[in-house]
Amino acid sequence: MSWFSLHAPAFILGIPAAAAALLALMPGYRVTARINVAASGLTLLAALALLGERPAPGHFLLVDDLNVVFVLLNAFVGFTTSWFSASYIGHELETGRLTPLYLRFYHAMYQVMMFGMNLALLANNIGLMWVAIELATLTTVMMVGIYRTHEALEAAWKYFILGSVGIALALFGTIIVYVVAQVAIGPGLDAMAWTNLVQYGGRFDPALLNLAFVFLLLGYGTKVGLAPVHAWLPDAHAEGPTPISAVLSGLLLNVALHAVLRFKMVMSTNAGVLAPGPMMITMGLVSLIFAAFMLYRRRDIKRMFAYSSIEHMGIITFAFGMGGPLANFAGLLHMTMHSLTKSAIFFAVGHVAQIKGTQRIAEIKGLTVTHPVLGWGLVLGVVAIAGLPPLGIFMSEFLLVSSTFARDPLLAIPLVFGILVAFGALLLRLNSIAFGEPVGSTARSDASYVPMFAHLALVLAAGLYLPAPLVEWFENVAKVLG
Amino acid sequence: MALIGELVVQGVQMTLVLLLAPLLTGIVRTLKSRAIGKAGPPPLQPYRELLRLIRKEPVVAEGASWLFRAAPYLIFAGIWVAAALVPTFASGLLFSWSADLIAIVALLGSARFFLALAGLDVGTSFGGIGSSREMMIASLAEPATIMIVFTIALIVGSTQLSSISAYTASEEIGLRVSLALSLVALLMVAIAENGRIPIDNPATHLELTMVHEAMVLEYSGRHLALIELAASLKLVLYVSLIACIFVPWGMAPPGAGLGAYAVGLASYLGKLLAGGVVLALFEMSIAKMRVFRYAEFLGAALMLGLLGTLLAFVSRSL
Amino acid sequence: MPLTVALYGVLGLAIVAVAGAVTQRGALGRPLVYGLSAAISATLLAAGLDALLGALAPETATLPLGLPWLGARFRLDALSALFLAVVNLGALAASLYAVGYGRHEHEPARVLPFYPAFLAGMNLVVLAADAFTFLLSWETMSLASWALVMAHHREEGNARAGYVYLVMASFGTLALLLAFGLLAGAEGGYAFDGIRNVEHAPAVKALVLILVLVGAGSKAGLVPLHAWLPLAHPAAPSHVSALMSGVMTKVAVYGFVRIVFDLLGPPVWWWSVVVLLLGGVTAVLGLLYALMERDLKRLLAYSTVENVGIVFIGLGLALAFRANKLDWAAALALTAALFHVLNHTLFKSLLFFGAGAVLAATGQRNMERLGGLIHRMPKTALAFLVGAAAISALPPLNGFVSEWLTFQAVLVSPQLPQWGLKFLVPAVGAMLALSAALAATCFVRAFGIAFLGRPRSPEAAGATETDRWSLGAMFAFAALCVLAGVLPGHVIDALSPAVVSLAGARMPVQAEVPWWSIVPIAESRSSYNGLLVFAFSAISGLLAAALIRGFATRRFRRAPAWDCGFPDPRPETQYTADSFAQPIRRVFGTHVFAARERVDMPAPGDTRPGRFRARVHDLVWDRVYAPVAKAVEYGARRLNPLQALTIRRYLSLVFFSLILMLAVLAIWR
Amino acid sequence: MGKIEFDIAHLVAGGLVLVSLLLLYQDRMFALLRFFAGHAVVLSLAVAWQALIQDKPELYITAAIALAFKGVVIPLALYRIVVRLGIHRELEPVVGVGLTMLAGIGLIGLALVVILPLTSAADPYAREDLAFALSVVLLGLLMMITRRNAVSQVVGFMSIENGLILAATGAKGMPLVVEISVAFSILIAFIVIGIFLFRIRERFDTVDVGALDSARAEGERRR
Repeated sequence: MSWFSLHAPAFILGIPAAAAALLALMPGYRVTARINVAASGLTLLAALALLGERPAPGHFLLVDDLNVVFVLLNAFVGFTTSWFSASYIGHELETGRLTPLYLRFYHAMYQVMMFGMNLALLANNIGLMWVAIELATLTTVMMVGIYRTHEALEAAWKYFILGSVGIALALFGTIIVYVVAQVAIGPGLDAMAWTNLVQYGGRFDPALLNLAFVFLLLGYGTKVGLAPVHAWLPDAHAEGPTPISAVLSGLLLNVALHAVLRFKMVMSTNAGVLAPGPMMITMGLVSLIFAAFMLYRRRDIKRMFAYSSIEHMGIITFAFGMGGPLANFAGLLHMTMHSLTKSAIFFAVGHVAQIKGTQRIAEIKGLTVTHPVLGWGLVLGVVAIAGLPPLGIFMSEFLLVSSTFARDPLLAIPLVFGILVAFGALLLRLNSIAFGEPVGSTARSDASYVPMFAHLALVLAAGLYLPAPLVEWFENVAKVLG
Repeated sequence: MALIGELVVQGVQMTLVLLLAPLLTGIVRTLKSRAIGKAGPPPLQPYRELLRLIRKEPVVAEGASWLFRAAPYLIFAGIWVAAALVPTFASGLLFSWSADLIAIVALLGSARFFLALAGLDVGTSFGGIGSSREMMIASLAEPATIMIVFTIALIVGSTQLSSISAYTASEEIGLRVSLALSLVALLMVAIAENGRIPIDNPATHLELTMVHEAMVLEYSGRHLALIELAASLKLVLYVSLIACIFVPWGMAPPGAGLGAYAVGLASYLGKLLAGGVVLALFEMSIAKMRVFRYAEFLGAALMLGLLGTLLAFVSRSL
Repeated sequence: MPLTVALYGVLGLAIVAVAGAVTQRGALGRPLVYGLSAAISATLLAAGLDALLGALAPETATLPLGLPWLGARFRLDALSALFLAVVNLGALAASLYAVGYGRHEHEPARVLPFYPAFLAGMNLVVLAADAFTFLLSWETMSLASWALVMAHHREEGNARAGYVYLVMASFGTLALLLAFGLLAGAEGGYAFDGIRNVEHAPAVKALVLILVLVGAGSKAGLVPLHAWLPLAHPAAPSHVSALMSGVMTKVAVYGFVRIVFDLLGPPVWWWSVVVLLLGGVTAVLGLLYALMERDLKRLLAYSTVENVGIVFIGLGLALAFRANKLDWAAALALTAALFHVLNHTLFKSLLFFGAGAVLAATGQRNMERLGGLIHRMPKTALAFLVGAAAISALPPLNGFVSEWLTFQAVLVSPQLPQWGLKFLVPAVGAMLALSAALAATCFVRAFGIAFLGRPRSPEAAGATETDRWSLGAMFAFAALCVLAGVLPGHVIDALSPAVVSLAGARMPVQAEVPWWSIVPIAESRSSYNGLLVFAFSAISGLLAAALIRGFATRRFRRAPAWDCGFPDPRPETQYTADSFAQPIRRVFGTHVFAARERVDMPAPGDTRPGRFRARVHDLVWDRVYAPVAKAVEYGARRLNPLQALTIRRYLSLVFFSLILMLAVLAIWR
Repeated sequence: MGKIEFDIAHLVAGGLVLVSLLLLYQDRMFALLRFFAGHAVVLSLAVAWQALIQDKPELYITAAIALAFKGVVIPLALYRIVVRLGIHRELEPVVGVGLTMLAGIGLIGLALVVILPLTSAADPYAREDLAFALSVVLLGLLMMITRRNAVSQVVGFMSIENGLILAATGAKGMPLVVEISVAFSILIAFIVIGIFLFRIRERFDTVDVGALDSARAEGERRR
């Protein structure tokens, strides 16, 4: 067991890589879809092994409290999404939106993407992490464009260009960090390792570190989907296949956020720097309020939930920007809950879009009448994402809002304002989607409801009860984040 | 033994107000007619009318419910109890502490509630007009009354009528602006509540100006008799109330002897008569208002009451 | 022990909710869910009464749920016990009522799972003893009731009602959340025990007060935060309306009392000014709104707004007295407020039950389409009449007692040292009096138009009496209305443990007063005996009846209505709800509702019909809510183009953000 | 590092900034491509000089890639695309060239203000190098947002990459990982862009991104 634990990172990276190669070679979507699920499930098992003994950090890989949270979440949502995808994607073939060849490509790319994200999370090297995020981005770009419609291509192109610029900025920031670090640590790989950066961060030149953080925040912030560098996100979510939307919102944003957090940890070891908190708080609030208003006039259901992702990433960034044990805990919890909830919502939306044959909100009405299980599942999801109890996001918003108000009332006002405005928009749309006279097809959906309800059950359970080990672990991470 | 005595006195008062009520109405009517040069009915005419009505078989409109037939008894009971609780010739009666001034006002409210419902029961337009206007008047008159009660309670420190009359009869009261204001306000409220000119004309059956008469339009026979008697009782109640609060002199103190009761009774009859005269003269010398001027009239009463309350603070703190 | 029972009860309700979700389709679901809910409510009622009347020491429990390092804390003290009893009294009656009424439900699947959840949420709120559990329960209560409001989602306007409701609920919860944030501090001391033991800065306390007024006030329906209430309460199925109006607003009052009286520590006198003003304005405006309303259930909902105002007047007075160390007076005012809480639960539930019965029998909520129901539904009419009389504060019913107590508390105001309060309190008293008088008008109108007169529609003409369960629930509450009005001293004594815990003093023990009178301060000051007034009235009425019938005649004759010689058999010629309200509209409407009347009277000889139109505006909506909605709409519209920029422009955004941040860096050094 | 080495490195890096400015100045497509080739050549010089003075022969590879790939292959490919797709030979600037130049100079000023006065601990060459690299990056971004033509945007993007490479090679002892990744990313970037251009070619008459944007089917703009 301990051997397995110690080599878990190798499995976490190796399984997707091998699966990607295998899937690229295999025809027939039914088999490849199952292999995709199996590979994701194995990755999840490997990730679970990280809960046991952890390997010592090496030059390239690192396992610590922080990234285990992310890796586990990644593997779990990756697994459930692949499950959903397996039951979902066949329909796309039937309707002719995808050809078998593209489907093959899709499954291979899915594993490449998982590989990229896991690598980005496990990397102990800022360069390696950058490469991995770039890889994940490029694969998702191709997934977004996979339907080859005007809109899909345009979204992919937008994503590609904006993502590339973002990643260029992030690279510049990374180079600056190296330049600062090599003075203190000495040239070579050591100056790029997280473990060293955090250890020697206090000796770095604060001014350059500030500059680096600006670039990193904007660069990786683009991937996180923070306004005003968010522009790729809504379209990419709206036009890509729904499982990809789920993964984008649930995972890729987190991976990018993980990068920002790592650099924030480095920053916080240095007393001389301009605190990263205010920058993150500002961007978080801007994203929150901006997305809240943008939610109102959305006509496409997936695009709307994409804006909701921007909103929540804003809240999470705000929380980490506030810092302190309570806010960091809230941020971590919020991130976890958001991933689970938002991917559940996208699963539901995927069902809806397949049933109704449209993503236009105006053409989806009265869902609880025609499809009670799906409709109420969506209601539950939206209620959860809107921060209502007894679901998990309520707990994180509770902690965040109350502690912020006690610490800095003026910051809590825009926070509450944004949350409320967004709530109004989501509820408005939920009202028309889930209730009222039904509109559109009443056909049944073939896709599996299990992933959606599994996520929602977890979110519900977390809203009422958090297991003590999880709490302790989150508290440790919160402490590390400072 | 003492209990029985007190019960007797209480019983005497209840009977007294009941018996005097039609007389006061009759006196006012006679005086009014005389003053404008008519012969007018004799003062005892209301008794005859009541007896006649009681003997007659009532005609109940088709479609009237049990409420229509029960309402007269409820109205009568409410007003009679209220009237019985106001000290007339003697204060501190056995049951006087079972309701203070606020409760008396509310009891009148109960009676009004059922009267207004009765007006709506048959489903005629006139009944509706009457109820609607009556409730509008009440919704302004009641707060005005409460403000008057406040003023008095602030000065006296009690809402018990017996305590109030004892206090105003005593020397320490002096002349107070706030009391004067509340007297004026109370008079205005009394006029409105009893449906007298300028608010309502008890003698008219001109449809568009009716209030009280419109509500009871469908009543006849013993039902009408009870309602008329209740209306008379209400007039007596208000005169007694004003007398008890503002001119309590002559009233027998609690547990007094028969002599004191006799003096109290005589002074009470005098006060009733004076009240009747004043009312007749007032009604004679003024014209009826348009319906929507009521609000201004009663609003003025409310403002006077409020002013009285505020002045009571000032004078009290001096 | 009662707390354990209560928590098991809540667990039971949660299980019933799940059972409701599972058995929704079968015929078994309704009796099962409502029967079990009633049984559990009865148990919880007993637990609450046991804790309250037994004057048990506060009981606490901590479950390993909720916030991990805190746990879910519960506490049952006198106040909680009182509200536990009130909540479950309402819940018990509503559940019994629903056993019968639920038969008319078209979509039980949308009601059965949420009803027990709603009950569970309300029970948990009054038991919670830490901020997280409190808000979790609070918002669960909102959410479950929202789902119930959306049960009839296909009816026009209900979607909007649900929307406004949940947004306002969320707004209120966020306000409470901020309040708890301040109370708990940056370290997150969310347990009530901890909050209670910390001395907070005056500014913090003031801010918390405002936030709680917003948070609890919006749930209770204080003007101007009431806008959702008349939309949402009527939209739900009637037994739920009864719960929302009769019970949920009380839970909101509980929230206010718990935080302001218990957690916040000693009050400052000016707090009471705010609370009194809000309460007074709410009381008067609520009724004026109700008087303009045609929809029977909305009328009741607006009347709830009024009653909440009365409760807050009592609470404001209690604050004023407590701030000045007049604990005995504070006890009086608080007793009045809590008494009214109980009363309102009784009669408002009763009235909503009645309105529900009418709705089920006729399919109508619009009073202009009702009429004459006293003939078709005599029992419902009787019960409704008792409720209407009680809510109009008529002696000898219960509504009068609590208003009378409030008046008595108002009369203590000269002893307050602050001049502002000396003047304000009587003015608020006038508002209270006005609202009481308007309440009578309003319920004469409601009962008179809906139940009396002649049927105004075929549905009303064909109505039939409602079922036995519903009638049982109604008459039980009607009886309680009478009982609480006739024997108020017992209620006051029962309330005293809760009052003592909050005001530090209690009213004189009423059980010792002869003849079961109530004496708030001293007998020479004021006293009231509901029993005697009741007996007296009954005796004199019966006496009169006996005399007249015995000595004159007991016969009567039916004939067409007289109507001054112009009887018109058409039901449209009756007075309508609108015409009944016309004098009030004339008097108050011009300013309060910007009411305008337009008369189009054709010249003589012109054959076109004359027209009369009256328009009233909800100024609170127009001035507060509409601008907010417009502002959000404006923001959304102005920001919307950002969705459809060219890539180059998006890059410009990136570029300018970068330049901005670099410039900040450059300047910062 | 001696004074002269430093000066030469300085000179070459400064030259790269200058070429960036000149890129900004162009209003003809082919001139733009020619100057971009020049940009790449200067970059390869800078990288080669770094390879020399840092004694890191692997950097010569980077220099060679820059020279061959960005200096020759890509300009030629873009040239062919422009010719074959019949793209306008004139660039369509959003704001006037003069104003753009002014903004460019302002950006260089900003880059210097941000980096030069602040840095004390880092070694002087890396500092200067970063300042120049930052200028190049900012100028590239400016180019991307002031040109409507997709080809010129691609050129802008690549000049950003050049700036990054300049920064990376200037950083002492930065592991090869980065250089490879940069080259790798450029490669992938180009392939994907090529795919997109190809697809876009199927559906649009021009690769003008603005035209692509205006053809969006997002109903939300039309309310």
